[in-house]
Amino acid sequence: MEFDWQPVWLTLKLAGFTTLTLMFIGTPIAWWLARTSHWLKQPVAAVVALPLVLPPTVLGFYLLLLLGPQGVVGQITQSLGLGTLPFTFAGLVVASVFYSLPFVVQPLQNAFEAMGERMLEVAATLRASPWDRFMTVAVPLARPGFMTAAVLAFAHTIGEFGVVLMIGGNIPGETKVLSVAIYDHVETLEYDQAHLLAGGMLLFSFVILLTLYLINGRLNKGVR
Amino acid sequence: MEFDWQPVWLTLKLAGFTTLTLMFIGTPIAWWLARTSHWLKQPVAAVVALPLVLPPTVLGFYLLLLLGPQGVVGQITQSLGLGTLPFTFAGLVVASVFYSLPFVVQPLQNAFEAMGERMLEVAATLRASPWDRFMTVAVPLARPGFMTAAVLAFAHTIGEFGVVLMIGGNIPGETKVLSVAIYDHVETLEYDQAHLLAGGMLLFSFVILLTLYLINGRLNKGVR
Amino acid sequence: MFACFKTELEAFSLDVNLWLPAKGVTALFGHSGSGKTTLLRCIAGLHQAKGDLKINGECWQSAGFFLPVHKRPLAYVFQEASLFPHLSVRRNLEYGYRRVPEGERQVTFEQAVAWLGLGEMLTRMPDKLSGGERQRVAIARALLTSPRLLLMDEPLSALDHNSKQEIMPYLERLHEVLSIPVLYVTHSPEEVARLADHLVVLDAGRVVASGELSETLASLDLPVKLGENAGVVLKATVSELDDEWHLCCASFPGGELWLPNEGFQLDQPIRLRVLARDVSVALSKHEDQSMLNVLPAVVESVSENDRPGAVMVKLDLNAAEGEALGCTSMLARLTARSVDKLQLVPGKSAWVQVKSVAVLE
Amino acid sequence: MFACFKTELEAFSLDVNLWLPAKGVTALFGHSGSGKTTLLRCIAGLHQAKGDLKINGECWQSAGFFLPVHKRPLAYVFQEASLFPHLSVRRNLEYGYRRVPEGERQVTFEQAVAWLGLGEMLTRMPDKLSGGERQRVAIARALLTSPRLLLMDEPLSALDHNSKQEIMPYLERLHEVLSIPVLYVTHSPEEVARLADHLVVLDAGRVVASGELSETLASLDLPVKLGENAGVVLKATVSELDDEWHLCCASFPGGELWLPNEGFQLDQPIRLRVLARDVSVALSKHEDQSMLNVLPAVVESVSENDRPGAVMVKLDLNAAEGEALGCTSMLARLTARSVDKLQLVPGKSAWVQVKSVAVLE
Amino acid sequence: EQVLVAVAANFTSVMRQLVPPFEQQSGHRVKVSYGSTGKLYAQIQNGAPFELFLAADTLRPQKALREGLAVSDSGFTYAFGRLALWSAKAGLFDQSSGAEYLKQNEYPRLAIANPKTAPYGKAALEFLQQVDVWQDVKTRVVRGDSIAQTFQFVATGNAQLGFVALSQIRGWQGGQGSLWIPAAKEVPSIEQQAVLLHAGADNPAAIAFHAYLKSDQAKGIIKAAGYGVVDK
Ligand SMILES: Nc1ncnc2c1ncn2[C@@H]1O[C@H](COP(=O)(O)OP(=O)(O)OP(=O)(O)O)[C@@H](O)[C@H]1O
Ligand SMILES: Nc1ncnc2c1ncn2[C@@H]1O[C@H](COP(=O)(O)OP(=O)(O)OP(=O)(O)O)[C@@H](O)[C@H]1O
Ligand code: MOO
Ligand SMILES: [Mg+2]
Ligand SMILES: [Mg+2]
Repeated sequence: MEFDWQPVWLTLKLAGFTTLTLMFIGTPIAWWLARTSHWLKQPVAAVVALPLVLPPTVLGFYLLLLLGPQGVVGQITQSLGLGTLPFTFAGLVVASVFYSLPFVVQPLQNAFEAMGERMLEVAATLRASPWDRFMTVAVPLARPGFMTAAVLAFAHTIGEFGVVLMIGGNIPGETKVLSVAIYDHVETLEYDQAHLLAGGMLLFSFVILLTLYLINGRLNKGVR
Repeated sequence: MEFDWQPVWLTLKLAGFTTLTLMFIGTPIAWWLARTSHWLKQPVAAVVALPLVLPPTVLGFYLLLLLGPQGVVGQITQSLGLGTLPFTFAGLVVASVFYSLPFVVQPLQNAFEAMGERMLEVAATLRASPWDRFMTVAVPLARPGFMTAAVLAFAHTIGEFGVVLMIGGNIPGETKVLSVAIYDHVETLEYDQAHLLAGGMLLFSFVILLTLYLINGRLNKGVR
Repeated sequence: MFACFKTELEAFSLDVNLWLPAKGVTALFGHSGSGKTTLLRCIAGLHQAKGDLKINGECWQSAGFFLPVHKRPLAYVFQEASLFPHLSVRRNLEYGYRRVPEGERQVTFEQAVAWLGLGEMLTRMPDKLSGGERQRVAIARALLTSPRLLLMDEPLSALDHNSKQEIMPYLERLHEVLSIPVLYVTHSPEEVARLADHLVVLDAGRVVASGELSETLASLDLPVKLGENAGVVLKATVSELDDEWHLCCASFPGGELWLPNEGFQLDQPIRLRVLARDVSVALSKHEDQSMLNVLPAVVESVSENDRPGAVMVKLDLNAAEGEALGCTSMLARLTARSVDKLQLVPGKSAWVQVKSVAVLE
Repeated sequence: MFACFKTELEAFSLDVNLWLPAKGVTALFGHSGSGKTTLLRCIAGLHQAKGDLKINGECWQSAGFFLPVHKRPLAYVFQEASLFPHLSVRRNLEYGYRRVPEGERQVTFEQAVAWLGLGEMLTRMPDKLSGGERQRVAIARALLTSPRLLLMDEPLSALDHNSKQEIMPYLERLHEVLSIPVLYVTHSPEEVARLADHLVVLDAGRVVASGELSETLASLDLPVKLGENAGVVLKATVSELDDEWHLCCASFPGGELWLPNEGFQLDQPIRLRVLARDVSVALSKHEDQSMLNVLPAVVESVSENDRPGAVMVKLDLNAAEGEALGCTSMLARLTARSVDKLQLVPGKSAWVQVKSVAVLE
Repeated sequence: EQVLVAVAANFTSVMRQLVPPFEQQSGHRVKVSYGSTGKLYAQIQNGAPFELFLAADTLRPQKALREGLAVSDSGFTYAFGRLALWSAKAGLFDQSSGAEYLKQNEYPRLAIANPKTAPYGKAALEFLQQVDVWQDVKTRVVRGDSIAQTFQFVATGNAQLGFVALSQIRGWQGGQGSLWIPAAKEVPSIEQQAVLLHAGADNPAAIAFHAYLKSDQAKGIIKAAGYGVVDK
């Protein structure tokens, strides 16, 4: 049997894009949540965690409604000439981002909060603008938080399944990711293939994670 | 139509038990990971994150193999006279714990690491035994981490679906949780009921989360 | 430099209104909890208080205007360790340095490293330093931003006497090199006397004294109990060198004092400090004793001191020699019994015997 | 108390071997980075170094044995802020207090609060305190564990002079109340002289001097430059009270000194410190001057001091009155010129004029 | 007595109608566990306490019989699923123009169930190949994991049309839409079999329900829901 690499690449691409997007979206949200004392702080924090409590397929269903041609967002994307998102790779990214947001925001918010004000104040007196001190002080000090956020987001997206299945339509090469492929094998009693894929995925993920952790451990000690 | 409360209670019970169990299991693991410099540290950390990368149904499938009458663990539980875990509430808890472990370990590990040594040293010179200083210094200082861990674990268990469906078998009153119930409604095109349940669940979760966050915010400021 | 702030912190309120010289070191003195740190934070812009702030004619803060911290060309040495834990000592030092345009740099990296003796620790991480080492790095880092206002919150309190002695001259020279105002919080009267030109005393968030150092120190009713460190500061000129005995003579309106020659040049202007505890009074001039400095004076006033049995006597130096009435006074801290025995009352002539003199810069 | 440690920290190695008295305050003195904090951490058990440690006959550490930190009945005041940020001041204070069995408590909660003036801040959180306030809480918290060994790492350096003056007497009385050894790291010669009975000097991780305070201070070749603070410590007894002038007279083998009476009783034993910088020498006795204390003495030795032109003269007090040769000496720091002028050579008789005397306890 | 029945997801709503009359008549209680056929089968293999298995195909019940998980000879066909082409938008096509519309190819997305996992998907794929449309639409086909998901794709308008189960359209409360039911001889119907599992071999309730499914009353309900039944 020829091994089908497409789902593997697609999965990595999806997880990569999602993680990246999540970092860009999650960081400002987490930063705002960590620093503000606005009355909206707690409600927003609660809303961010909400996607978690819906079963993925159900979340997928609502996203389908929302992003579909009759949905609010769908109407907007259509009027912008973008078409609708479901059944596209972009749609998968949007859905995954939505679903994994809490895994990114929460650890980052904790890291930013644990940091305190002092180091940022010091940087300010050393002429660093808010953006500068965010990049050169807050981000490095919050590195364990970023690490955790990225690992959780990446791994969760790889393993994600319900939402992807629902919003992606399982189109080979476009939205058929690894998790769906394994699932298919399990459902059709092709256990051998399922074992192979799942085992490979675990091994691969283990190697990735271990490397990541080892580098991180090294960084924590060394001089930079 | 009479509203069926059973899945609601079952879900809360499952999420509660799972979160509690996770705290008891995750805390020592996170503490060990945060403090040790053993060479096994990074491999163990990677293994803890692994369940994440498998699609829930697939994970459920393997747990089923493992815990079932032919599985290694199943053989053991049977020989201990415990029967097999799948299709029981206990089985659901075990599976959920396994699946949500990284969400608990990672934030706790970060919180423990961010804390540093100093405060523990201070407590030691003030006559606090290791256990005492863990409870009176490490735990309170890691509170944001515990908070995040509990929220992620609880919410994730509520929304969890694939694993639960696989290992639980959707048996009313025993393993049919809310997420599965909503899923059933969506699958059978009973969208009204699905909307109702999903909406209720969101609202309920929002209220819970908001309350939690508000209390937490208060605690962060006030004197204890 | 003009600063005026009002702010409330739970149990504490700060309400100050200050005119400070645009040059020289101003010591900020006051009890623990009197608001020194809070005032510095307001000036730095770290604490947003209502108020006005003008430095050298530039407005940093006024009603409706607030220059953000990083745009204020100041440096701040914090009271507690404040090194970036994720950067090596070198990178800590470079942090501010790099953010200052090259043209505005007045201190080179090598200078700062040499002044504070950091050569050996450049590659180390902050958590591998001792308390004093950390503080030295923090000072160097601040200096490397070539600030136009330097705020220092007890920068030397973690240092030993020798390190202090080594660093102080650089701090002293700082405002000559950089010619900037320095606001210096300290608990050490020694540091006040040695470094400061001006003195501001805070108490419970209010300014209770503010003025030129020598005036403030000589004033008998200064509410701060300078205690052991009350004394006067004199502006003098080196008028004679005695190389055999490593001494030099410093003249000032009203007299002259011999002191150890620490490499002074003839005609060099220097500042001297004479502590009241180092001054004794005699009714005649004795030659067969070890004190080199014995000056004629007239008692100007006698006042109760901070503790019973001790008395502070203020004497005017120049009047005895019939010169124009000048301002040079001496403070002597004596026992009440001696004052009584010697009948020291205002107008009485006496000899001031000075046991030791310190040079301030 | 016996301590012997060897440990390596990257660029630094500690190698000490110490016998310390089981009572009284031992000052740990040394440059920044000389290993003072590291030594305290070894003694506390926070840093696991190879070595032996015995306190009052109890073994805390030896080859193959290591008593864990929380089982060592010691208290540690850290060099840097160390309050629990999640607990109010009251809860911080109670933390150690509650963990000590009631029967072993020697200090009450109220006492500690009163001594360190914490009454008003009990309900506040640590981040709402000023630097000095935090340090006072840390000291009180340490005292409340009624330790049998007190380790203090520059506990007073964040405090102003007045707070220091207020707290020091309590620290002084501590080893009377608790009768425990105190190991006290400080950079302040003032604190050394005032608080310490013993002195240990560290340099680059090695002990370079260790001994009784008065001996160590009087030794002319002490490698630590005590500088302005060289002097002698005398054990004396109050022999006369002069209530009119708030004075009292303290006698010791070789003479007597008048000093301010701070509420002493007749026959009370006290310790006096006379700094070399406060002593001048005359060849005859002058009555018409303000110094009360003029004592006959004989020059014992003359030695170069730390800076050119200055000389340290050691004088024996009692010999002049023909008493049994005793041990009471005085140090005088004079200019070389005066020594030459007065011809001060060993064996010469002279009058020691003491400008001020400090009482140590 | 009580019986625990594992039922293929597509049969959920019919099952809900079947249970109350049975419970009334027999006095037994029925508990139902819904899931996809593949998942239910994996669970049965691993010790699930199901007593009766209503699959969405013939493959798995037969496999259960072969592997000795079910009581031999207990397998029978309880329903025939019927495939229909459906769009949520009314007026696109009707029974007469459905085939035409499918071939005209003017829709961006066509939804079918995953042919690998769902029998309805397999049937739809075979039909598309048979009428020579497959090559043209191949790249525009989206696959629902189950027939229910496929229906959701169409119902939400994300796919313009799709092959769904006729029973779903019968049960659908939403708008009319466009419907074409291919003739039974053109498109194979999906044979759904049920077996009695060993866990229920001695349970009167299980045996009774097994029998009830074959009754005319049950057949009537099943038929009304849009399935075919075995006419004797
Ligand atoms: N964030 C805060 N919130 C409330 N009160 C505060 C806060 N920071 C300081 N205070 C209080 O304000 C007063 C002044 O504090 P500040 O730190 O300015 O004192 P300080 O003069 O610097 O004292 P120290 O010499 O001890 O450092 C203190 O009584 C302190 O308890
Ligand atoms: N964790 C560490 N790892 C490596 N080197 C260290 C570590 N801690 C301290 N050092 C080094 O050991 C030496 C002694 O440090 P220590 O903190 O004991 O000095 P100290 O005498 O307390 O100085 P200070 O008066 O400045 O507090 C210093 O040179 C310091 O840089
Ligand atoms: O009823 Mo199914 O097994 O989801 O096609
Ligand atoms: Mg302060
Ligand atoms: Mg130290």
